[in-house]
Amino acid sequence: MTASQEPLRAPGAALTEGSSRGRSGTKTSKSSRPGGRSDGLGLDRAARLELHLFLRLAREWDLRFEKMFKTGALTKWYSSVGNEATTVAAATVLEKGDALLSLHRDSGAILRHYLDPDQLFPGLLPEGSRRPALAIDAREILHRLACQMLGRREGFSNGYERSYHYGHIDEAAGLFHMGMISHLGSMIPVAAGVAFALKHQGTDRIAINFIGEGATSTGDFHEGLNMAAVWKLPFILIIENNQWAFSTPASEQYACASLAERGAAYGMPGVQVDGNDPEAVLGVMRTAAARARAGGGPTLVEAMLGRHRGHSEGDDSLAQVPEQELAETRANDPLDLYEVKLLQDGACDASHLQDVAKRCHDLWIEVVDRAAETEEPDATEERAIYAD
Amino acid sequence: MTASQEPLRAPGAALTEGSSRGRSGTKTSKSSRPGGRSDGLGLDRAARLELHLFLRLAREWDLRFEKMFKTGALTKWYSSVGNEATTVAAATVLEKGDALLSLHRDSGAILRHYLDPDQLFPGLLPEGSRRPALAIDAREILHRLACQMLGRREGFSNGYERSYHYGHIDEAAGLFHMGMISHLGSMIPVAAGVAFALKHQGTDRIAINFIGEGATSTGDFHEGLNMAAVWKLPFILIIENNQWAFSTPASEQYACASLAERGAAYGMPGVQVDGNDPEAVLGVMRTAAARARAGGGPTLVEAMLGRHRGHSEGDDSLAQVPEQELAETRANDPLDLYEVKLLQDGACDASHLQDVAKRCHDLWIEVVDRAAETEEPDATEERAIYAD
Amino acid sequence: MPTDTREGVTELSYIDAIHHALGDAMRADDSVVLMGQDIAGHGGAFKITKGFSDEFGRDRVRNTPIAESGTIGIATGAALLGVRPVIEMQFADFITCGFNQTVNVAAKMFFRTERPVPLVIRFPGGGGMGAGAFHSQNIEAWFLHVPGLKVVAPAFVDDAYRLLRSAIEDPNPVLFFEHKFLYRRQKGLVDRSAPVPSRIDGRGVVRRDGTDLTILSYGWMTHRTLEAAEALAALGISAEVIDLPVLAPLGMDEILESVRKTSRAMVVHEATITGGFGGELSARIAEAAMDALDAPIRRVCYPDSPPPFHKGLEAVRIPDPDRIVATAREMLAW
Amino acid sequence: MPTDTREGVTELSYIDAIHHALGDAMRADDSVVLMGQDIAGHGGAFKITKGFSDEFGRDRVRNTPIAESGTIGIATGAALLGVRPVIEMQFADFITCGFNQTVNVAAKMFFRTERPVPLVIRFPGGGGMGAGAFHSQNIEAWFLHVPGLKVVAPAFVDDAYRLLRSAIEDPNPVLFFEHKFLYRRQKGLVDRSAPVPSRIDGRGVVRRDGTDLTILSYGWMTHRTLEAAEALAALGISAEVIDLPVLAPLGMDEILESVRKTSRAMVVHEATITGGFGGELSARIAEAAMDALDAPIRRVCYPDSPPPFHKGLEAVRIPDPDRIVATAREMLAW
Ligand SMILES: Cc1ncc(C[n+]2csc(CCOP(=O)(O)OP(=O)(O)O)c2C)c(N)n1
Ligand SMILES: Cc1ncc(C[n+]2csc(CCOP(=O)(O)OP(=O)(O)O)c2C)c(N)n1
Ligand SMILES: [Mg+2]
Ligand SMILES: [Mg+2]
Repeated sequence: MTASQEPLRAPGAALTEGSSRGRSGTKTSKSSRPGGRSDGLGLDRAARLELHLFLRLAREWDLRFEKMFKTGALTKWYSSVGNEATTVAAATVLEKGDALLSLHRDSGAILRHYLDPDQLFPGLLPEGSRRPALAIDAREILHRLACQMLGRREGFSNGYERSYHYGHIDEAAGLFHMGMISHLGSMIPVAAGVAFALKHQGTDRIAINFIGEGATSTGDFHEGLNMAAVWKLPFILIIENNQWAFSTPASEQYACASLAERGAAYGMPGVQVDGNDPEAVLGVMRTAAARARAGGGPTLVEAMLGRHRGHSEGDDSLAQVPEQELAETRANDPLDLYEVKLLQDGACDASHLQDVAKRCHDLWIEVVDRAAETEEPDATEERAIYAD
Repeated sequence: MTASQEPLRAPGAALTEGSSRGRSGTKTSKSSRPGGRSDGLGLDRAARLELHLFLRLAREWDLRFEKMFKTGALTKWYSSVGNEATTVAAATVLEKGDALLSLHRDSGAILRHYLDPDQLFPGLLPEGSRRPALAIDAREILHRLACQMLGRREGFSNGYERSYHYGHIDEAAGLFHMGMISHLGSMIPVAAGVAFALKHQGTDRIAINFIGEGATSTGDFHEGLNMAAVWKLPFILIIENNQWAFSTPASEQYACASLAERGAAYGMPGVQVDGNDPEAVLGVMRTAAARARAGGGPTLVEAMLGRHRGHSEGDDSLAQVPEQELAETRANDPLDLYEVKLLQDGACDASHLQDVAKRCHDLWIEVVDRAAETEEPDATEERAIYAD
Repeated sequence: MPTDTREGVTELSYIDAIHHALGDAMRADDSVVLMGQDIAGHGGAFKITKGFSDEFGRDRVRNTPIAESGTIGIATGAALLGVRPVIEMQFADFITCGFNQTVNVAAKMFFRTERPVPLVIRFPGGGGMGAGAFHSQNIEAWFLHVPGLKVVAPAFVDDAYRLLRSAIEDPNPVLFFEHKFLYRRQKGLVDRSAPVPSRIDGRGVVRRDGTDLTILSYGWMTHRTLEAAEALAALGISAEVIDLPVLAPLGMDEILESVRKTSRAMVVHEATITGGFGGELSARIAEAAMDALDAPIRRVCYPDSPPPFHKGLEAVRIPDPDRIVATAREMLAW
Repeated sequence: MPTDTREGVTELSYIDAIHHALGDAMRADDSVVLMGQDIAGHGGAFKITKGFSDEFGRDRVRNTPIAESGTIGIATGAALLGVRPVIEMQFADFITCGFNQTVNVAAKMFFRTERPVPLVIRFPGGGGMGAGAFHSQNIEAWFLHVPGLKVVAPAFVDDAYRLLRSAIEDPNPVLFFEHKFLYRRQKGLVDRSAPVPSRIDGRGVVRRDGTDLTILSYGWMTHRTLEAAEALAALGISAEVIDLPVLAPLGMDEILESVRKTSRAMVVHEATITGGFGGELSARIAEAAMDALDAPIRRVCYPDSPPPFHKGLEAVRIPDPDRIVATAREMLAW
């Protein structure tokens, strides 16, 4: 249920009920998933299999790094597992020249926005209404991305910034991607500022940004959204509400019925959506993006998710999540759900799913292995603090 | 109209309609005042005349200082003219041990909370259900207050802080009053913290705080209210929405239909009230205070006001206010309205009103003249930065 | 305000110089956008942007909500795409509400991502007007401890004009400290048609030659130092006065050269002494020119207290020519 | 964590000392309340408060939303009524989001209103672990420039325990900088039953006697300085090492006495050099003891850059014993 003045109901979007707001230990949004009524969205097979490919690609990416963490090859890892349906679908609305500002669980959005699946896996996906790809060398950018995760010199930040804290801007390709700083909430005004520039410069381009439900308590959430609304900026903020912030349940984070209701507090649409359903998210995002491009201003999207992993790998924060909740969360894995749905709908057969999984798995082994062989940063190199 | 989950409708409170939200240049709340239906509140003559006395007392206080500003005896003055109905009525719910945290237009709340009218004007008010007064020497505290306004040594801050930036705490009398720092919004979490202490220490005491509509855009507004709601603090925040922040109209400050709607964004009641009607405000405040004392948590009150003066005296910010709006504002002066109403209801006659006005006027001449004769601060005195 | 006549050299007040620097930059470069509270229409708390919303439109002269953090964040984001935002803090003190955006987002962006952030934040700051604890502070030292920020604090009208133009062209976040006390009191000649450097870079500027001691200062205090130097001259003491219109980045050559010449160094600033920039300057001198020193380096600064409201209480705290003179005499007598 | 045995002297790690100081203070005084992100249940990012919500209840051990400004504001308000809040910043760096509450509300409250604010904010800070630009900063200098705050930065386990107990008793806002690198590496004996001073007050503590030069440091760097002193001793250079467990307020007597004895002063800190506290210390020495100096005062600090992520890039920036030794040798050779 949306608390916005102008309820956003994309055709077929599976909006969860505000009254069944997922809370730790209580009923979560997943249990009230109305099932993926994607018909109204008009997605063809190609579009759906593309969505699926990126869910899988993102999942395997994470699994690869989780493995490395377990073997000690990595010292820190924030998992995106469980967020893929939301992040992939959200980034699917991005076009050339749009801006992506990502957080720590958004590998799905990054991969979706950067990559042309035909470059990576020629012939894997059927022809059809797929998302136009940016003109980027997929292998090259993945290499840099993997180097970035490993802190290598060939990463986007040359080892100066950790994992998802980098920015990568390729004007020629129309790619604008800025990662996070650690201070939660801080990037919301910055993302709104990117949206401001896009509007100010006379384009119809938009900026999207992600935030966890925990970071909605920050002052910057408020200042950024309020200004975005007053200035009618082409901006979409997607709350990845996985019900937990580190070890803190949502019930200790906010007392409102849903975070989507905060849209009304800023005079923008606020919509809650089942974040485990990529097509539902896509529907909501399409409406929000169209609104933003048309000058209608920002939208707040609350995607209801489950907490599949601890805050970061190896901390024991998952221990705070009640077992029952965790079991439900796992039973509602967005990738599993989507695969079942595709099979049920006859969009593909099991061998396609296996093929995709295998290809993604192999791709990451190859990409990450190559990255792992590259040089460490050179500590004798200069790194300027000022632009000149 | 309230956007809260639990609409606060005090008996007889004159709630304005959210849809007729006052905006600069457009219809303001005043034009939709439904008139003071105070019956349900059960105020007797004594209570009403007491309310009126403090409206007048606050008004004359301001007029006195405005005059001094005009003659150059003061270099800066922020006027409370037009805010009295809201501030006086709000402070009327305060009891011994409650906390007042005031801003720059809250002389009405300060005077109401500090003073026992029987001490100042014996016999002026009828017997009846009046607000119990704190055991404070009225003359003495007014002397210090006037010295504070003039920056004198005998002021509450000994000249170290300007006008309403002082704090005055008299534990024996059950008086807790903390003024503002300049940084708008900052005192909201502090006030919530005072409420926290009152609750934590096992009392049923409450804290109230004021804020302009402009300062609702600050991060601290958000962080403070969210935490107050999550922690169910006995806290009431009253927005004095005079439609302008310095020279900036509300339309450039926020885009939501009403600020009261933000209550829902925090999971607390949010109620919009005609801030020119002291009885309506009192009704809303009584409900909010009862709720807070009973452990029900905070309330957000939006009092719709007009902008009667410039931001500070002598700046030309009033020039930004459209003439038509200013005329309407003046036609809805809360003091005038209340006097007319009291006369209409037969609660008093014109001579009482004149008597009150004269006594207040004379009181301030006396008090301020006495303060003006006191010493300037002594620059050779030590002032510690640390408590010891 | 003088009307817009860009020809030749005109006498301007400090505040008009800022007004014109902003206006001229807006005219020269469409990507310059002003943001701040009350800057459109009303023209800001000090009327510096008066008339701009009419001339440049409300798209480029934008009133913001009361949200320093949001505003700096939005400006930083916009700067990433080549917009050149110039933010007016209504008073310098309010930057504390946008501190994180300034020191963590804007300042570190280039080091982290190699993406420039051409952003200027203007700070009407400083005391002397009995404006109390939250409208009088001198807080530049916080930012001088933040790698990636440039910090400007002009004392003179021509510097105010030129450095603001340069700051707007500079591809880095520049914090521009304007002293409110100088706004209407300080006047000077400005050539608005002369080209300005496109980067902010700092070095000491000798504002008065002398031989007996070197006094470093910036902002309002440069003027009090010059007054003191005048008084010292009458006492037969020749003070060299070095003004630091740019505090970061700061080259030390001119300063060290002067100190080597005079053998004595004093720093004067209005900010509170402990942790102020005087410590940094003193340390740099003690490190690089100690052999040349004939007396201890002295600092004449605000004592460690918040600004009091009452003018009399404030006056005894702000460094004045008497204290500078007395300190110089002690140094000469050492 | 060691179990709670309050008798006699026990060996504790730095992190356990903090855990016990908090627990013992909670036991001694009902008005002590802990606030912070994830401190209940989970026990905080570093598990320092593990078990406390069970022992003291969730009323006194309070998870906060992610709202540093709101939390410090609420704590300040509560402190006005005699609650003694101890806030844990999840990482020191996040204080930038609560900067205004710290420097303008809490710090100035007593000066403005003469009402004490007994508040402690704990800062797990510092680098050395490849934690990047936002989890490694050393930002104490900002607060050393704010009148009204007390600032603590213990290097040793016993100081960590005692000073945290004192900080909680002190009626002023105390910022307590804990070094994450020391948490599990540093061990020491603590007497938890010994009485502690009820006020924070600073002076240099000689941690190693020496005659050739004085090296001042604090936090992690005190240990690197002691290592360097060891290496210097092997080279025949006798360094006196002074630790500064309290940075504000700071008495200078012990420092000046040592410098007068050794005639040489060096400051070592992990914070970036420009505007760091080393400048202040150097300036104070240059002001008060210049006559005693046989060499320039030197600072060995982090260069002016944000902390890089990669450990190798970080390692070359953090002062290490080699740099301290090399600098000392230059000073002796001067
Ligand atoms: C301003 C700030 N305060 C505290 C932290 C420490 N911190 C890092 S992640 C985190 C929890 C975030 O929770 P949420 O926003 O829900 O995102 P999630 O990790 O669940 O996706 C916290 C408290 C921070 N990064 N920034
Ligand atoms: C954080 C902060 N930013 C800016 C200001 C400057 N300022 C002082 S009052 C004011 C306008 C306040 O408007 P509002 O909150 O509506 O209160 P009103 O004066 O209308 O009662 C502004 C912008 C401030 N005091 N604090
Ligand atoms: Mg979360
Ligand atoms: Mg207002």
